[in-house]
Amino acid sequence: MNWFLAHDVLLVLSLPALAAVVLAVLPGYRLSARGNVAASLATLLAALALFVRHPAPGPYFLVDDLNIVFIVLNTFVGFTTSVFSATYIDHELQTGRLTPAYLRFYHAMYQVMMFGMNLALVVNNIGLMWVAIELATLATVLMVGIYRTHEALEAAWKYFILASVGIALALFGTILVYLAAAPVVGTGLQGMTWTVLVAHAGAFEPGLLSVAFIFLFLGYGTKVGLVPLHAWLPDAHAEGPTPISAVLSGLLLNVALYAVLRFKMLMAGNPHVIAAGPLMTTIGLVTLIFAAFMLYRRRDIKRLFAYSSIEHMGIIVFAFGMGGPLANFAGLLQMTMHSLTKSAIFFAVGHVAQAKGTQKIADIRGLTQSHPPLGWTLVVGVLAIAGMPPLGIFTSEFLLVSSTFARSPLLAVPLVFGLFLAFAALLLRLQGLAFGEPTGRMTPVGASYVPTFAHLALVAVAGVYLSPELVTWFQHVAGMLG
Amino acid sequence: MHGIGFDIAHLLAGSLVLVSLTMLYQDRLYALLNTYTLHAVVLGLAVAWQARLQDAPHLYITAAIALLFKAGIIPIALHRIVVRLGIHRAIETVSGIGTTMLAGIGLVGLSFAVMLRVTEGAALVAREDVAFALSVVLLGLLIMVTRRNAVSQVVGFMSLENGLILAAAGAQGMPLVVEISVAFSVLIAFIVIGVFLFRIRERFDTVDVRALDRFRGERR
Amino acid sequence: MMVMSLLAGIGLLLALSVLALFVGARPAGTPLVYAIGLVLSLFLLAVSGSALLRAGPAQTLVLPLGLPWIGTHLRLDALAAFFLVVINLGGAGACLYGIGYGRHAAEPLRVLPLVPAFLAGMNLVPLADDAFTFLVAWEFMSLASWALVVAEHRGAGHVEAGYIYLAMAVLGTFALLLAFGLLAGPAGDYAFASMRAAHAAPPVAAVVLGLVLFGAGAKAGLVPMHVWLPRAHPVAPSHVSALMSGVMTKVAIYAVIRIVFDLLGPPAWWWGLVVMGFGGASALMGILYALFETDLKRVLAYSTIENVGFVFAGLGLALAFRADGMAAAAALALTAALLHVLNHAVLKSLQFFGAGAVLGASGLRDMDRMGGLIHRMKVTSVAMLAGAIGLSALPPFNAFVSEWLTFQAILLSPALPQWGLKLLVPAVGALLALAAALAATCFVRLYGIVFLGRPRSDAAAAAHETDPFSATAMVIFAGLALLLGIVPGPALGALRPAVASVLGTLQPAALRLPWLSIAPLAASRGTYNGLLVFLFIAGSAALVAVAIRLVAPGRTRRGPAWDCGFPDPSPSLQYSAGGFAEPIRRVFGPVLFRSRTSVHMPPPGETRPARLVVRSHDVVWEVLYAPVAGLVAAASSRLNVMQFLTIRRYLSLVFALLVILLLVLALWR
Amino acid sequence: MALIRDLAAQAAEMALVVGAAPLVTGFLRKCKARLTRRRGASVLQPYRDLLRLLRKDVVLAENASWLFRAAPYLVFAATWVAAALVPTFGGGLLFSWSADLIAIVAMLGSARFFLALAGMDVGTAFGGIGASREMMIGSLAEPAMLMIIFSLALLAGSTQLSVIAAFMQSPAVGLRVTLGLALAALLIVAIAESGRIPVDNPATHLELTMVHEAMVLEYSGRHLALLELASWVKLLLYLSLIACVFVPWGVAPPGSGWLAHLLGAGLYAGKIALACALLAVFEMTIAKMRVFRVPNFLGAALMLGFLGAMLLFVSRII
Repeated sequence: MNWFLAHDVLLVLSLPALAAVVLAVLPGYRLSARGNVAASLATLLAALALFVRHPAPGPYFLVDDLNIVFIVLNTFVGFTTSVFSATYIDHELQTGRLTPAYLRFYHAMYQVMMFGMNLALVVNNIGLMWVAIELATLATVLMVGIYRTHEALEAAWKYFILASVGIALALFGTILVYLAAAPVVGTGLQGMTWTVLVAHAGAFEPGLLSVAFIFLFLGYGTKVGLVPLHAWLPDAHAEGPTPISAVLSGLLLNVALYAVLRFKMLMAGNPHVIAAGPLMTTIGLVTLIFAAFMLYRRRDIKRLFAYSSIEHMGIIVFAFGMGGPLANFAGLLQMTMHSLTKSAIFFAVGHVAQAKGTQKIADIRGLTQSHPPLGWTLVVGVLAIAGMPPLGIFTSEFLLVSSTFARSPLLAVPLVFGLFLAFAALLLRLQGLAFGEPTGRMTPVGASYVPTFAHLALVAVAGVYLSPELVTWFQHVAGMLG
Repeated sequence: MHGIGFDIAHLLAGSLVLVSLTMLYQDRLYALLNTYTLHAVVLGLAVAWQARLQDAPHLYITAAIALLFKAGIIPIALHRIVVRLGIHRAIETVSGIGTTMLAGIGLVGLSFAVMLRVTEGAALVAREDVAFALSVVLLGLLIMVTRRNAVSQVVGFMSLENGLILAAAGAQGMPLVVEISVAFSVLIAFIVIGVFLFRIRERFDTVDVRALDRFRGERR
Repeated sequence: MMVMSLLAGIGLLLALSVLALFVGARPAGTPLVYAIGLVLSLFLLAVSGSALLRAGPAQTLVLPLGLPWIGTHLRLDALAAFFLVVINLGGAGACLYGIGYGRHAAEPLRVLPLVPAFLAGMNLVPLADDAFTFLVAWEFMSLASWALVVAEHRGAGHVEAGYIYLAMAVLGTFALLLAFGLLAGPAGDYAFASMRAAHAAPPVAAVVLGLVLFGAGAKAGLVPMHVWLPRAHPVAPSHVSALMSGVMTKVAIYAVIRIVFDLLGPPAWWWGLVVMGFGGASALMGILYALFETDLKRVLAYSTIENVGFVFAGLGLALAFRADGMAAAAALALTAALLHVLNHAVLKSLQFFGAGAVLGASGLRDMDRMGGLIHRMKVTSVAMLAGAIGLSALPPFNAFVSEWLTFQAILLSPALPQWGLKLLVPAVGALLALAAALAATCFVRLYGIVFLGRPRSDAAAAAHETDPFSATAMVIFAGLALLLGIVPGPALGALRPAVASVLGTLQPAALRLPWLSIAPLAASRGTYNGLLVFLFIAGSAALVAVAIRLVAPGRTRRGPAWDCGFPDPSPSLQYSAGGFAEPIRRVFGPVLFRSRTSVHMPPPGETRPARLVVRSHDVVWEVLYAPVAGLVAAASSRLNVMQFLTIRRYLSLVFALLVILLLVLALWR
Repeated sequence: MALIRDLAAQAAEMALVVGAAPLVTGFLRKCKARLTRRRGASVLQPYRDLLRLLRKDVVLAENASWLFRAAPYLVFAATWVAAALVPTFGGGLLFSWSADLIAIVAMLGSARFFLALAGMDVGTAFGGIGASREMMIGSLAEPAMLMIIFSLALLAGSTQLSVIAAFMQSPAVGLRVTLGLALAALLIVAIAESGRIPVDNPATHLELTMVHEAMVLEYSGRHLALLELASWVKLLLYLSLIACVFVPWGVAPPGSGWLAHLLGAGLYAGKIALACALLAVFEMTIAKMRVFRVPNFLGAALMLGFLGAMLLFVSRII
């Protein structure tokens, strides 16, 4: 037992890795789907154990208040998505879009992806983190292209190329950080270890760190989906299997965001370095407003919500760019709520697309009439993502907008403009989807509502009540972020 | 550190930039591939020299990868692809060679302006190497965005990545260099296989408006 | 304690909406839910009423919900209690009405769970004592009402109405959010108590005022933020329309009073000017829109805008008086505004109930297809007549009292020292006078076209009386309207603590003279006694009737209509709703609505009928909203190209950004 | 004792306005006839008309509703009460404090409201014409009247008619521009409200021009009698109002003796007679307007009233 607690980090990593191997050889898609769920659940439990007791930071692994947020969120959404995925692929098999052979690959890749993301979150080494994120990216690329349709391959290709360039830029940034660190902390592993880097950040050459941050921001920002680096994101979301869309939006973006945040913390430790805040706020605002405008012309339901993810990433990056306890808190909360809500939306959307046999918004009407539970779930989800109370995102947007307005009113104006534009666009599309004379198939669809409801319930509770422990924790993290 | 060792490192890194500029100048696919082979060879030499300078034997592995994989396997594979796809005739660049070259020289200037000022604290070798590496990275990106052809874009990406390896090798005592170069090799292999598998004949430009009209339903 | 019971009531309402999810589909579910809703509303009404009459210090309660480091602050003072009374009065009426009317809902599950939720949201707003709770309740209220607006989602234009509604509501919420952000300051002190303590600097306060007027004004329906209101209010089920028009707009007025009078600190004199200006413009534009509208429920919605304008004019006056230290006059103006809030809530609920009864009986909303309903809907027609007189602000009904008080407050304003006020106040007075007079025309038109004359369609001819529950609700509200008109004293007395809690000064004592008379400041300035006027008119009418009976015992015969000797059997020859308003349109239309009239006269000898075509424009929409929508559409089309670039171009973007950032860095030091 | 005397004064006032209204109309008609060199009917002719109408049966249109039958009583009662609250020959009416000038105007508004509804009840084209036009006139005349009230109230510090009348008698008044503007506006409003030329012609049944007559077209017998009487009372009301506000001399102050009241009554009769004569001359010299030009006419009143009130607002320093 003690061994487990001491090596819990390893458990979080080894469970998905082992599962990936097992699932790759396991025959029978039902079994492998269950195995996927079981592995995800086990990882979640291990992560919760981590949450209960942080191990001391070692040379390779680091679990602190910041990344435990991400780890728990990651494993939780990973678990719920695996539950959703089990229902989803059932339908895909029936309609013949996927074959059992592909499913084996799919489940293995799912666990590889989880492994990559967990690794990126827990390692105490910027080089390894880079490797892990690359691994997760490659796994998702393969998943996006799994349908083998022309569109899916195209999307995967676009994703692959843009992500590769992003990864290359991030690596260059990582090397530069090392170069900046080496004269101070000495060469070797020391120069890439988080805890060491953060402790000595003040002594690093500020100019080099500035250049490094630009590369890192652009590199990992590509994965976050910041405009104008976002181009892969909508297509990858739209053409891959919906569970992957949920994971992409709910998790992978967060992991990349985590990397950006880590480096921002590093920058914050050095007073002479270029201010990361203005860069992040600017890019955040551009992302928000651009994505808001893009929402209006969307014809594909998954692409619509992919752009909404971009929009939210813009908000979150803006929040962290603003800094300060309130805005950082808002950013963290927004990120958590967005992960939960957006994956819930993708769960619903996946079933909607299966029920109607199409992803075209124009062909989906009157969902609340034809599929009431599904339609209303979508309504609640979209209202939540659009920032309506009493759902969680409202809380974070409330904090963000009001604190921004009090600090720098001129920034709040474009922020509110973007938020409103995005809201109006989402509402416009939502009303078309949910109301009016229903079109298309009316047959009920076998949907698993449990993951969706679980996410939305969490979001709804967070909208009216945040437990003091959570708040203290988030506040501490917000303090860490400076 | 001054002395012949530094001069050779400097020379090799500078040559890499020069070869990058030469690649920028090529408008024939075969010539581009050949130049790239040279690029990889120079990289391999540079990394090997760094291994000797820093007394870091593991860097020899990286150098070997560069020589074998990048200067050997990949160019050959790309040659075959070019032949297979029948696109050996020409590369059309987006803007004229002259403008591209000017932009390239500007980028080299930019990278020196950025780097040399900020790396004063770093060891001299690393300092020069990093500036050259940044030039190579930027030039690689420039190649990517000025070529319409898929293969030449891959070549651009690979030269970009060579710049990264140069920087990594130049950073004294940096861990994980080998792992990173391996990882990148995998990545490149993926890309090359992708180009081959998906029969991306002419360009990465298949994701264009007309194609979407046909397939996506986003524009209907 | 009272806060707790109110909270319990609100909680039960929320529980009721959950219950409605389960029982809503059954036939007995509808009356059950509404009956429970009625009981809960009456309970809340009783609690808030007793809180208002008790008039003690404000009660507060803090719950560990909402924003964690602040918690949910609740506070019940007299102002909140007064608005809670208004809300729950309307809510109780709507529930009573809904017991009968609810059966018209095609899909009860889309309505039933939302009505209690809507009520709960509205009840929570006045209780909220921190910005977060306030906005959550506020937005929850918007959300619930939006869902009700789109409840009949298959109707033409309903979904669009819902869209414009919620979009405007959210825009307004953002404005309020920014206002609270300014009030709270960078430290994020969102509790109202700390906002109250920290007075904003004048420029900041001015921005807050603007934001609040926009945010809450949009919800209240102030011109030019009103565009959603006439679209959304009519398409909801009628008892919900009554709630939205009669009650929800009042919640918005509450927000303005709470923020501007209470939280913002001492006003500058020009605030009153701005608020009054909006009020006057809304009053006139609202009633003109109403006059030119032919959809029955939209007429009522536009009339709401007019009445909100009246309230805002009163609020503006109160601000101006307060800024200049005229405490008694400020109290008078605020009393007038608050009384009008109550009066309009009663009247507009009543009118929407009536419109719902008509809709339920005939399926019609288009006035030009109605007519003669007085013969078939006896109770409804009497109740609607009361409402029509009331909304026309004629004695002896209630709205006259509040408008009379508003005019009396205006008459006190020459004492204000600022020239801007001196010039604007009479202008606003003229606008209000015009609006009041036009309101009479509007409601003559409404009542005359809908209830009088001959039926203009088969549906109208086949209409029948509404159900007893709806009728009871209407009769009660009509009685209330009359009662408030002839005995306004108790209502004014109840307003006393509310006004005092906002302004810190008491109402002028002269407001309640012996013999149930009311007067501003002093009896010598003018008095009004609704009871006596009512008795006089009723008495002399009775006297005349008796006298006539005695001297003129002639028989009464029925015969065909005389009509100057040209009786025509076709009901279409009656004046239409459009025709009735035509003289007014000729006066105001060309300027305010850019209306153009063209006559197509056939050449002599042809038998073709001449055609008169009138084209009007909703100038506010076309000038303020359509261009914005166009810009957004154009911008999104322009940007949409970004979705369809080649990978190379995307890479170019990445490259460009990288180079730009590096350049910035190179030039930075 | 005082109460009884006041009650008596109030009752006398009420009786007076009803009793004298036909006489005033008769006198006005006589003046007009004389001005056109006709002999004209007797000044008592309106009384005879009333009696004739009262004796006749009522013929109701087939689809007339209860509102149609109730309206004459309500219209008459509202007008009557309003008229009874305007001081004629004596100030300090017992019930004057139950309604100020705004309320009096509003009561007339109520009367108009019911009259217009009655016009629309039967569902004929003419009824609609009358109601529509009447409401248009009313909706412009009423704000004008309110502006006049504003002017007066600002001068006198009260909207109470008796206070205004007392103020106008006091030396504090002086000559004021505002008063002139208000008088001009009030004259226009009075003409429009009581349905005189050039706004309406009470003697016509020509469909293009009638307003009041179009609304009462379907009435007969005692109902018509009441409505006619109500319109006459309204005319008298406006004449009394002008007399009381702008020519207040001779109105017996509250609590004065019989003699003062008698004197007041005599002067009142003189004032009304003079006003009738002037009105007759005015009506003879002017042509009926097109209906759609009436708004301009009333708009002028509104502007005048507004200007008057504005001048007071601006000049007043308290």
